[in-house]
Amino acid sequence: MEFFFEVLIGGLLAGVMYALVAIGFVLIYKASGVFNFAQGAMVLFAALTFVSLLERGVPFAWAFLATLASMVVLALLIEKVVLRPLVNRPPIILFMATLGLSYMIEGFAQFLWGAQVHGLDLGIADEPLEIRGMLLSQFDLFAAGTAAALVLALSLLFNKTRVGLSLRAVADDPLAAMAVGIRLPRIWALVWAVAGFVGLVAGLLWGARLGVQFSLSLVVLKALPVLIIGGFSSIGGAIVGGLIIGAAEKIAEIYLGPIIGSGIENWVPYVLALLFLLVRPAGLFGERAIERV
Amino acid sequence: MPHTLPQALLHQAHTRGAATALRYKRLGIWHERRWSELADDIGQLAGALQQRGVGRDDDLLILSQARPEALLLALAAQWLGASVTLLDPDRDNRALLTQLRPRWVLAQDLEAVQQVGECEAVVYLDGRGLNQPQHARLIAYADLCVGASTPACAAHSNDLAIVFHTDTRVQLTHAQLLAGARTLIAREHLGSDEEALAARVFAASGQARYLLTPWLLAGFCLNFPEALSTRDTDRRELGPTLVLGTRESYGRLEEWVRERLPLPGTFSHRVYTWAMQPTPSPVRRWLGHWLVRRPLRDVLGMSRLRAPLLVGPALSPHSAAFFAALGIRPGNWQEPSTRHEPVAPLLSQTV
Amino acid sequence: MHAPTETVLLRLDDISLSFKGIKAITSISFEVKAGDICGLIGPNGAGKSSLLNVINGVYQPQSGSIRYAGQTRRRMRAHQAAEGGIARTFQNIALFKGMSVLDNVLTGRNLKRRSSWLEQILRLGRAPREEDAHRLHAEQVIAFLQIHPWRHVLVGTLPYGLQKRVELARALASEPTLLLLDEPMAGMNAEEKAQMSQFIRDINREYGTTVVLIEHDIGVVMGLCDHVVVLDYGRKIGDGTPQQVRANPEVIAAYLGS
Amino acid sequence: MLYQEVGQISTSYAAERRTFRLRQDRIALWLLLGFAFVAVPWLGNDYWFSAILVPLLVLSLAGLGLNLLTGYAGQLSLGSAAFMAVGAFAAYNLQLRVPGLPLLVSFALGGVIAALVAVFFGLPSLRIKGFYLLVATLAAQFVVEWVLTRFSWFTNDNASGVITSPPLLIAGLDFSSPRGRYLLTLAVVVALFWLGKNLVRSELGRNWMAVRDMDTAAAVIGIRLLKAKLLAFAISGFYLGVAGSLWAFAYLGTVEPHGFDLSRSFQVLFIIIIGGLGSVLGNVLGAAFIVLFPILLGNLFGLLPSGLMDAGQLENIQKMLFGALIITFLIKEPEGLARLWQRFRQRARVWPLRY
Repeated sequence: MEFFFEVLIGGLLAGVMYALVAIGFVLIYKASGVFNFAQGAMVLFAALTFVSLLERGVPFAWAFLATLASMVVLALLIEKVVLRPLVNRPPIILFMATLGLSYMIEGFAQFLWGAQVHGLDLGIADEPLEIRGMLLSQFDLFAAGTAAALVLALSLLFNKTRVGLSLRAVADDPLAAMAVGIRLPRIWALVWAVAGFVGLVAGLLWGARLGVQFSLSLVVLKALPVLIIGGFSSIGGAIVGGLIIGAAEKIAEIYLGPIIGSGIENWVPYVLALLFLLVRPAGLFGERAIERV
Repeated sequence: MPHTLPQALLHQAHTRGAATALRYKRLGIWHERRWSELADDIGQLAGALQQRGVGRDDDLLILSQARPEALLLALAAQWLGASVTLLDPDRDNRALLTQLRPRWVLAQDLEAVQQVGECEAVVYLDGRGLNQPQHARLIAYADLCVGASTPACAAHSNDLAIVFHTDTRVQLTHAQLLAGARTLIAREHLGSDEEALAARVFAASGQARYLLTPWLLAGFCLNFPEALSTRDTDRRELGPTLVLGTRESYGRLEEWVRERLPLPGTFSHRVYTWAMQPTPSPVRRWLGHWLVRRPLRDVLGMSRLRAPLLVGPALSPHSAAFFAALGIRPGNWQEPSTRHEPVAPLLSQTV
Repeated sequence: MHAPTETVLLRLDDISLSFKGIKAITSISFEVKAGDICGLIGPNGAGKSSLLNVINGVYQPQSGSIRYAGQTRRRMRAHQAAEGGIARTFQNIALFKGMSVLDNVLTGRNLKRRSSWLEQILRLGRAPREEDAHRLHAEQVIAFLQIHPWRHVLVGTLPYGLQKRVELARALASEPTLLLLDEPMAGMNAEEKAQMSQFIRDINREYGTTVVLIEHDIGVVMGLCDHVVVLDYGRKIGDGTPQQVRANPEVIAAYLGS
Repeated sequence: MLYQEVGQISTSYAAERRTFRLRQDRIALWLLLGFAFVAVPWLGNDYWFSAILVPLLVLSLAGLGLNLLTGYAGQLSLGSAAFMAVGAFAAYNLQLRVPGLPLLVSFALGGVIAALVAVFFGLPSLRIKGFYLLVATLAAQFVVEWVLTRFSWFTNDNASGVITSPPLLIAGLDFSSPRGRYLLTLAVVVALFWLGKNLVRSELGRNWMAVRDMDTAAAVIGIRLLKAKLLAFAISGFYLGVAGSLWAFAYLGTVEPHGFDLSRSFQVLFIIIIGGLGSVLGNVLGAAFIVLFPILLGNLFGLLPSGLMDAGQLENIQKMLFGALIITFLIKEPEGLARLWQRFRQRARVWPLRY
């Protein structure tokens, strides 16, 4: 039993990491209805930039700020070059555009900083910590803490600031929002920038976990099932989804792995997500629209 | 040597019964009738008309656009020695009709039927809206000739064949029509291999004189477009060798082209004007022909056009110049058009 | 299609429909006689479209029953409706934008299709003959509604009025027994309206098709319909011949008056 | 423009319906086929056959497979590579375990098995749409890849988990030479394209487009959504499966499950974006683009002084340009190369007029 809980909590903590990536998705989906496949590429870009700056002797804080700045620039570029020309196109087109985008960003990141693997040390000792006889990774706890802080910050941004207000307006009804004089492009740029920031945080944590390398951009594939379970449009959902996926994945790995073989963590989340879909076609928290004809 | 229109028809049925006489586009595809079939149909229709009391010295009034059925029924009436009066269904003929008091009428649709007053029998083509309240005098074209047998052809060469009420009353006998047609055929060298397009108001005397009668005499193929609104696309599909138009219809066609021309200032517009100008240089003529004039004739459906005919007043200088540049010089019926080779590059300028 | 033997083709019994607790239709009952043209009128949001959606199974009512062509059902399923000969046009045109006029009309024939898709792609067996037959029928409908000049044009590129006609053609191609028209003349000028109502009358006469239509132009409705049903806030407030309805004080108060 | 349309009339629906109504188009098609089947085998060299033409053909077939599902039936999918893999491994095992089974038959059966798998993963498509469906197909991608690597039975317990092409013998003829592989691929692809063209012009094709354009209306006129969608998955799966077999046997010769990973799915998706959604010809154009573009780029950089640009960088630049191209296409010409061709053709038909 002890062991089960250990696995479970380990999974939940890992799930937080998924949630981090998923949140970036949700932000953009809420604000611009874009299913942003490039989120993973943004994570990679952020982490790679940050690490390379560190390696070139830039102090941590400055590197962080510089990276953040670059993410904002990236966001502005995307809004101008990609989103604006594609406004009111069918979602599938926008999705495909983000596919292209992710190619561009990945290519660019590696073109700039090279393709070799970088280690990233955030200075958190990763020896397991014993709590009530359960061994938990300090790093995971730290990650969870960061994630919690991030979510708190975001919810403040959304619920307490004017920007947040207009953002929710846009999310609810873009046309109405425009009618009351909210400038969509600015909101989009902002949201992408925030998503970039989330990506940066996720990038640092993931980078510290796996080393900063191309495969980072694949975390996007982990985030998809999370979104399905949580629903595309709910941050809370993203977190819950992340936790569920993380836990399920770990448990499957430990208890199912020995029976049917290793490497199942790649698809277990998807199968899980599918099962969810068949029960709730719009995810746990996503709201379902009535079809008007 | 036929003396009446029905005779001409029978002659064609006899000599080239298997050749295509009539082609009309309906429900999206072209339907064809051979001369022999045509003769049988018309014979039957004549029988049907006879059953309903049509005889010599009678008159069948036709209120219809140029449609094969109208043409067939007209010939059927003439077969019996009766004459045919053609009215334009798009005009308001009420006054005229009250004065004419026709006994037998072919009406294309409900509107036309409503124009007609009391009479022996009205044959209609498009039954829409006519099915429910059945008048005894109303007969659908489709069930006109059930069980009708072909009577002997009773037309004489100086019987009245067609009557028009365009501005003045115009009467034409079989003999007159055939005589006119013969000169036309001779001057235009019309053969049995022509493809003629009948895209005009039926009730125009020119149509009967210079298209329908020559058709019966020379035995070429007469084509009807699906509708007046689609005659341009249909013409392109068909590629007639013989067309009959008025100043207006040629003008309309030129207008149709003008509004679709490349916008001034563009390269293609420069190419177009360059190619359309008459020029002595054979090279330039050749280039212009292949780059612009030939394709343009094709788009107009005129790349096979050999005998463009014009009835009524001459073309406006504008359209005349335009068609001349394409090697198309519509011959007015007083002095028939100069003959044109299909599209031999150099000729198309020199003629 | 000829009207079935029983004179009442469609009967709605006490139909109620609500979305997330919001009532759209409250216990509505009425009959449509075979061969009639029946008009549904009422202010916006009176539940007219919802009612059509219930009749052809796009929406499922919470209570009540539908009797159609001698069969009583708790609810109608979309494909049941289609197979039962109910065709439909929509308020905001629901054509297949990526297809030509002809193809749109041909989709209306899909229920009459017998040959399997394998026969079709291999062009074997009955498939080609069947394709011809359906093409012929589609062409007849196209000719009937006079849209032949646009046969091969993408519907997306046609003007609004024509699109409405194409949608009607698609519905007609399925040889319907009951034709549901949701504002067939919305946004048309007087001339187009006259033409469209002529088409509807002709369809009703020529094919004996029963028609239920929603229309705001009272003049048109009174001229066209044998029978009018008036809705207001999801309730039925009037039902009868145009004259009766025009006389009905409640109707005048609720609708015609305003 | 240079050819005359005049006088080409249809007197029957069959004639009016034919795929290439204009005589000139039919002639051009036959010339093209003649060129591909007769001239190319003599002109081309081994490099062209095995490095350009064969992959081009196979990818256009895969593109058609996905286009049927996404471009015509409107069902988004990222599982293409998985279905290709199923086809390839099924065909391999059929050849291996069913002695004397003709090669083409095992290709076809491989396609059928891929179709079944596709239908299984397409089942959710009734309840879920758009991006949610994407996840279902991604699941296919990962599950299939895992199963094929996990159970060595599929690779006949090959130590390095790869499958190797059986001898390409058809009716005693050996097609193993580059030229032979090209001809084999060409024949299969042409046949399947012909069927595909018929398909999209048939009732089923119309129903698919109806479902794509407006599914409520489609249901209202009596189209069975589930049947239409599942058939789309099945037929798309079949095409992809056959493409997979060709990819494994006619192109690579040896392939491991990871040869059919997610990036392959993306590749196929890009083919149909660039080529044109809802077009048959577009798949060939798109595939040609995808195959030729990197080669072109490679040669271009080959001109640069050596050492200035290493292979890795070249790859990165390729990626960037590719992404950029995708976006440009989506912005400028969402209907892809096929649309450009159509527009040119239309313009040529009415030249010198504008419309």
